[in-house]
Amino acid sequence: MLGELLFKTVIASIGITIFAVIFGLLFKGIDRKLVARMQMRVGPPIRQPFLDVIKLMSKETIVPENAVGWMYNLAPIICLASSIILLLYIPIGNFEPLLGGHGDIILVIYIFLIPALAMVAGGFASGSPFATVGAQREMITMMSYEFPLAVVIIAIVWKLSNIGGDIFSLQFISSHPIWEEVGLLGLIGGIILLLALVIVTPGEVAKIPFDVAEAETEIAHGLLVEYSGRNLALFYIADAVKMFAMASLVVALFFPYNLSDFIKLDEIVAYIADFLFFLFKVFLVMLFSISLVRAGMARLRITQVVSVYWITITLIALFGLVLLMWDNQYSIKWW
Amino acid sequence: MIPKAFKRALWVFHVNSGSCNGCDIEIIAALTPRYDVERFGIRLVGSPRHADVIAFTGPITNDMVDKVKRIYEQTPDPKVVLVVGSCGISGGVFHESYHLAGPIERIIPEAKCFYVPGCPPRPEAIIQGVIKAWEYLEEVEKK
Amino acid sequence: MLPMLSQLLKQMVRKPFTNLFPAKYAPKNVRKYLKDVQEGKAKINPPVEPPEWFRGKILYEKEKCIGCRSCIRVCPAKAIEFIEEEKKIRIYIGRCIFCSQCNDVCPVNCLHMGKEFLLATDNKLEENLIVE
Amino acid sequence: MNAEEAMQKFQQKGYEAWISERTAGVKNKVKKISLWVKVDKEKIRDAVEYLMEIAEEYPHFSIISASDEGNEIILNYHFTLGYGKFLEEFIVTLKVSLPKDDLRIKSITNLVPAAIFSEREIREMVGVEFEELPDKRHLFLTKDFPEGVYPWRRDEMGVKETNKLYETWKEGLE
Amino acid sequence: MKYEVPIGPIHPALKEPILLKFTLEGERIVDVDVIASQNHRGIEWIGMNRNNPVQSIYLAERVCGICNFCHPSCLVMAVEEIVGIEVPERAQYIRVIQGELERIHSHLLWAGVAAHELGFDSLLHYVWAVREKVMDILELINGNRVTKAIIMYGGVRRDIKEEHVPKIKQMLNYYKEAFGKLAKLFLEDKTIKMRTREIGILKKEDALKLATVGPTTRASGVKKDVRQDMPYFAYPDFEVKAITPDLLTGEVIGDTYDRIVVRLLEVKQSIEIIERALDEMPPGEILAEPKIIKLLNQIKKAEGEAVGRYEAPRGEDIHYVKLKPGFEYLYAWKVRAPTYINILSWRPMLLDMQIADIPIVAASIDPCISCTNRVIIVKDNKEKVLTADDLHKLSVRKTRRLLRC
Amino acid sequence: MNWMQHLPAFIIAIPLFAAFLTPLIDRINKKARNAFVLIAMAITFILTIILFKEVLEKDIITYVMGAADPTQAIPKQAAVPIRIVLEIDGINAFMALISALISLIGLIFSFAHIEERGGRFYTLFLLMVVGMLGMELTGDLFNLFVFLEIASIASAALIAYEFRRGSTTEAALKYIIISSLSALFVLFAIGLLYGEYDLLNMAAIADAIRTTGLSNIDKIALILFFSAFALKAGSAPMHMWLPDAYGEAPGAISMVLIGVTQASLYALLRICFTIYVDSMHVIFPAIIIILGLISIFIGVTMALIQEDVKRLIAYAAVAEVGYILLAIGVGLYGILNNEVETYARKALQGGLFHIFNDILDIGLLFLVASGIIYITRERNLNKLGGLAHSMKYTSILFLVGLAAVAGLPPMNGFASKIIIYESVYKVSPILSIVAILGSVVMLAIFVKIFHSVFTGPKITEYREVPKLMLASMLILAGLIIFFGLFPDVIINNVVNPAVNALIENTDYISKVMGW
Ligand code: SF4
Ligand code: SF4
Ligand code: SF4
Ligand code: SF4
Ligand code: SF4
Ligand code: SF4
Ligand code: SF4
Ligand code: SF4
Repeated sequence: MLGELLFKTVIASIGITIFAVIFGLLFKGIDRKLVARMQMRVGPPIRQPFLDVIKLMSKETIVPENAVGWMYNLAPIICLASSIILLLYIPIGNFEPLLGGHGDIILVIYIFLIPALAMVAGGFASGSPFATVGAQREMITMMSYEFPLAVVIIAIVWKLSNIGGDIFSLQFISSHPIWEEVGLLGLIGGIILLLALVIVTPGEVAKIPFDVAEAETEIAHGLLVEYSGRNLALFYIADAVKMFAMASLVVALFFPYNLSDFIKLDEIVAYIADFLFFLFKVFLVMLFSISLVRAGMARLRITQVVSVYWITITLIALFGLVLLMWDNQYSIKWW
Repeated sequence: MIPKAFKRALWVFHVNSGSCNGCDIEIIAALTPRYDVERFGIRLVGSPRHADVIAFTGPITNDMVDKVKRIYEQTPDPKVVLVVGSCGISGGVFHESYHLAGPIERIIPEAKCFYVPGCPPRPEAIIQGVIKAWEYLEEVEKK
Repeated sequence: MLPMLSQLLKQMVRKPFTNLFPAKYAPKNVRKYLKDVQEGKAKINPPVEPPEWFRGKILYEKEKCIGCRSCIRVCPAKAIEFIEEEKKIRIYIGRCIFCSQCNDVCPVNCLHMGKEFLLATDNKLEENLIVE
Repeated sequence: MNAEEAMQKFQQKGYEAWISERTAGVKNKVKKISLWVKVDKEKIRDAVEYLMEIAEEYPHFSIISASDEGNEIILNYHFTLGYGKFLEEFIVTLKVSLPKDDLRIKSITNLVPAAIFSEREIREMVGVEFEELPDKRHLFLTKDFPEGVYPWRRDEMGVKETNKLYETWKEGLE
Repeated sequence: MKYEVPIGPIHPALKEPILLKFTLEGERIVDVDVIASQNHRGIEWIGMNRNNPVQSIYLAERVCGICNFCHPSCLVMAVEEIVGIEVPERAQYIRVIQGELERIHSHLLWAGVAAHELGFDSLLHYVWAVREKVMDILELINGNRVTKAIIMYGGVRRDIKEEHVPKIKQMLNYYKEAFGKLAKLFLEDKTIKMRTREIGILKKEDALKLATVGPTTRASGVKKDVRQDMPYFAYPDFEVKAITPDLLTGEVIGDTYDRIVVRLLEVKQSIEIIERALDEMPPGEILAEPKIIKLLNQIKKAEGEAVGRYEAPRGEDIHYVKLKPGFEYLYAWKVRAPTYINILSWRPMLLDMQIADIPIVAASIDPCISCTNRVIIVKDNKEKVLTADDLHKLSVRKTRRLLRC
Repeated sequence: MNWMQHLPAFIIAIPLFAAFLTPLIDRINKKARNAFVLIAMAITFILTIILFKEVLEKDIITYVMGAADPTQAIPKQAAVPIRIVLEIDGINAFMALISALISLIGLIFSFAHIEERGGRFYTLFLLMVVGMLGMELTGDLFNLFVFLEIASIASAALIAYEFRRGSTTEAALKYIIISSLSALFVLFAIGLLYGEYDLLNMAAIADAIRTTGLSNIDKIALILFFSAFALKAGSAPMHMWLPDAYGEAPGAISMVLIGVTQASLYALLRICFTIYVDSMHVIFPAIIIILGLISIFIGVTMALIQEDVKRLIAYAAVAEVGYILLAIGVGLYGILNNEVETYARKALQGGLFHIFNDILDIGLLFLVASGIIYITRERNLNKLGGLAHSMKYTSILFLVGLAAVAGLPPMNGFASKIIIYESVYKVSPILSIVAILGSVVMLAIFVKIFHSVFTGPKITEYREVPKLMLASMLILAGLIIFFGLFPDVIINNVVNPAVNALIENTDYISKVMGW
């Protein structure tokens, strides 16, 4: 049994790594292409992120002499590994999450912190003032978006706890879409929560307007300023994977519907169709909450990031939560 | 060993080593929609550590010597240098000034340089400079 | 509030503004591509057309030159060298700043600004960059 | 107040002052007026103060220029007065002559803070010592620029050798 | 933690070659210092010791590559005043058109760079795509997209031909349309407003005291514009009015946003000036003395001094020129670019702002460090020996840091 | 097995005798002394394990000191227990296990640096252990008071151990005053109850209250107990003494002190869950929850501004206590509302598991901090820096502690906090949100410390901490990761019995009363 388990884990981790890297980079390519087209440019080919990674891998990897070597080199690995682990928990299409299970929703929130933390550690370890400013900014940003994120997740869970079951698992949440459990007030609440989550997304994946930690024009890529070669490539992939994972999480929380729920399909066809449909949903989420936002806004100052998240978005999310809570009392069915 | 993908993902760090800004604005122009060098995987980056190409504009003034050397050192191998504009190649209109420290290959003799004459060169000429670099990289690739 | 967003969505479906010089993406094998172009097998997208008065690489009609050195006197970059033996001049394009002042001053009109501007090279003294 | 009046005022104060003019415009011909005032080096602060007194708005400081005249160095303090209205502006230049053997003058930065760059530049370029100048670092020249070399001087303290580095570019890298 | 962030040193050209050293505490700026030796190329020295006046035109052109018409114009005006050269009327009009084309290109360039500093790359791309139109026109009439090489003592070197006029007109129409969109994108965007309103304020008194020029000073409410106060070329015919932000917003705050407003309005003003100039341009000669060698000899004989002034896109340019008979070069030459004097205003603007504001505030005076102002890491000397004293300082710094952030 | 009967007595007796023998052996040989102390402590620890197993198998154990049949709580001639009675059910076995474990590790750590005047140190150390274990094992209120006093005095002396630094004496003084104050409260409360029921045995009192109902005197006693133990447990807003004490105590004592405070926490649990539970008003769990939230808030915010490493960790400990209180409060609330299965059991699971984790995580951080202080002779964060260059293992261990305290997977802190988040939201979603946020902020704080202590340019060359120190930290780190990876093992085997004991409080009473 143990042997089998081990075997399964190894295969699964290799599989998920390949899956994560390929789809992460693919979606990053799509994101870049989209943004380029929005800016009236041709943009790089969609496979560009792969080329970038191959190139970075072949470059010299410099460890600056002020850096704490082991930590400096470890950070990118942890960052990538934890980003990949994320995908083990998130349901993809019709496939059940490989590791999922009880409590994974909270686990996912925390695992999302780890890549950011690894970057912070790497930034601190590089011993450059810009990296330090970047790392401090990253910490602050992290603390800021975590609040509304926690509100959103707890609100959903709280709502679902009415129906009972293993509510703290993503699998459960995605098989009981929140929209089906709410009345009119709750519907509005749900939309508000979705909105909050959409705004948390660019922060979570460190994109404009919340990319203060890497702000190129201000602090020359901040955290990453000293990284080069293989280490930079790992961060690069991790960023792509994280973006994919975050978009998948939004899909799992709010748009878990599968094609096969609506159309009768053969088993295999259903799996494929659901998977493609899932990719499409991820694409849509990315288009609206990452690509469009990052192309259409200016970068905020760190203080503005904090106030946007702690005040504006948190209030919005809390309002959504309150609506969900009222929903129980003044239930008006909306379907 | 340089993989084939290398040349299609060149990241550029731009250093103004005393230029008049003429060349610099043309470099930026090359990034913007009309020319869009991101098509070729070229990006302008903010840290020499990320760069594959260092684009110098302008003659090297006395004060920039150290910085130019340091930036070159900080850039991981393999790397090439792109000198944009006549004044970077030969001093152009500023030659003979007491505050210049000489063309780039005097300061970093080991650098592999590509030159784009013009004052300033058109963005297309800068792209052509990149094409020259590709050809060179392909040659190195073979070996 | 965020006027750029609608603008972006509009632009997304529009044709890009880019002039695809020399090709849409970086060719896999540049040297093969360039060879193909020479042999007519592939096409290069031309650069934006230079206008009539474009100041590109200098054209020199050596026979007409009378060796008066006026051009040397006004050249701000000292890009012109006098060849004592021939009483002619030599222009280093790597030094020239394309001001065309030498064209204006030449009494016999033997200097003209050409239209060639794709002059990049890895050898700043290559033949193409010296006009005699 | 126009340039004429300003000239008279300065003359009353005992300064030597004169006006030069230049026309501009095609259909609408206008005059560009420059007022030149000679000032003793001890009186530079008085003159600037006086300028401030007679100007309606804060006089706009432009720059200090210098020329090496052999035995002396002439500093020109360029100001403009009367800006903000069509055609009412004129240039005021205070000319100060400093003998080469005593290149010292009072700083005007306490009156005109904007002059600090200019004074630092003149200090490094021609070697004039500004008394009470708060910041005496080099402005444009590198920190290790040789002492006693002043690029704008035309005497033996100027830069005599031209830089030959760029003459050798043709020979390649040797 | 107090630490120094160098910005630059890759600065720009001209008179204002710059390395900025910001002393920061946490994210707050507590001190600003300017070190300007990076870009010093000894331009005045070359003009005074190596170049004849004709060569110096091209040298002056490269004081700054962005607005490469203003410095030569300034020099040319000063020399013309000394020598007494009368410029043909058509040349005066062409000079005005060139100057205003340059203003459009420069302001658009600035707008793009400012957007980039805010991390708003889509706007950079949009603005620069729009800017290509004026670049095409500049290339069409000058032969190069950037350097114009157009002005000469006594006139201009190339005429604006009949066939160019419709193309220029078409460009003007294009910009009239684009202007509305640009104004909307810049002035109504919430994020841009958040990043620029009340940021980098320069009060009117400071603007006057620090002798700032150009849009920087106008945005603070000082109605100062050489084209209005002491017009040159054919400008007296156009009766230019200095632009202040209250024309659009009704109030003057003097912040970064106001500087955006001023520049945008100036683009519109430039379009109007070019339109009138094209219509009213008289026919005739374009150069008083086409024989350059003769001209050089004429200048060599002249004696006198003069100050040339020009309202460049970034503010007033001043050249002081002195000629002496028998002297092949300019006897004395002093170039003052607008940024030279505007840089002083960074200090009041930036104190107590945050790191994030440095790029946009620094860029707001349009110093041409614009895109070059990415921050470069200049590492301390490698072998830094820490003494006990240093350690003390280190700890004091860290204390402050911990207390703050 | 006969000696097994006397197991509970041995657990207290062995360290007590060792404490008195240590000074003697110390005279002879330092090494022998160390070995002796270690062996005594190890035996104690093993005994607690056995005791725990026993409790699992046999349910509640009672032991009457000096009685003919030590397992019979109520002597034949009396209706109520009167002698010194040790009563062990799941919860106190659990606490004893933790205390013994932590003391053992702390001891190993201490060997690395306590040499001089060690005899005195180890005697006090063992006395403190005795006090702590006694508090946790006794079933008699007055004994509880006595052991509380022993533990307090021994701890105070240990806090002042490095008396050459003046601040330690001040901290010890503060500690002793606070302790006496709370002891006074406890004594007063005991007096009240004794006066009313003529009883000292907890089970008996519980039984009495249950039958007679809650009188006003009971209420006052409850309030007194509550304040006293909350004070000793370091819950905000009565936490002020804690950073001083933890911060100034030498080396591992800071860590063992957590055990002492948790013994008070245990007392609080016993009072609430066993004695008063049936007649308690819901206001009490509400107060506990609120105290928990305040502790989290104060712990986190005060930690933010500390400059002294150990004080900072001490504030983090306050926040951790907050989590425990939060969970316990919710658990109690659930029991009172008959919601045991829906969330109260879960909350208690989380809370008790967190007691264990708290001591491991914060303990590890304290050990790392003490190690650093030992090496660098510097405790000010602002003066430290760049240690990761030379102290690689220490910095890795710190990272483990950091991740654990911040509740990052795969550390144990995550395993217990997630249970807390998952249960407390039932009472109000806000509780979960605040709890999650608290950990994130804690994370930020510790990352900042990590940066200021370990990264940055190398200031001075240091050596690694001594091997024994590393060993003790490694044990903790190993446990942390083990608990994090296999939380179910611990919850099922160790935590659940304790939870059951809290929920099924009648078992305790009935067994002791011999029904
Ligand atoms: S080559 Fe010409 S345009 Fe380019 S930087 Fe040099 S002087 Fe300026
Ligand atoms: S174009 Fe100008 S720089 Fe070139 S050779 Fe002629 S005069 Fe010299
Ligand atoms: S000016 Fe014309 S004729 Fe005279 S040397 Fe030059 S090229 Fe020859
Ligand atoms: S103009 Fe001034 S800054 Fe520029 S090169 Fe000349 S002296 Fe240096
Ligand atoms: S705007 Fe000013 S700085 Fe720029 S080129 Fe013109 S004169 Fe020079
Ligand atoms: S101010 Fe800026 S743009 Fe103008 S010349 Fe100087 S560097 Fe160039
Ligand atoms: S290209 Fe660079 S140097 Fe030139 S104007 Fe733009 S930012 Fe400045
Ligand atoms: S901010 Fe970006 S685009 Fe601008 S100069 Fe720096 S690297 Fe280039």
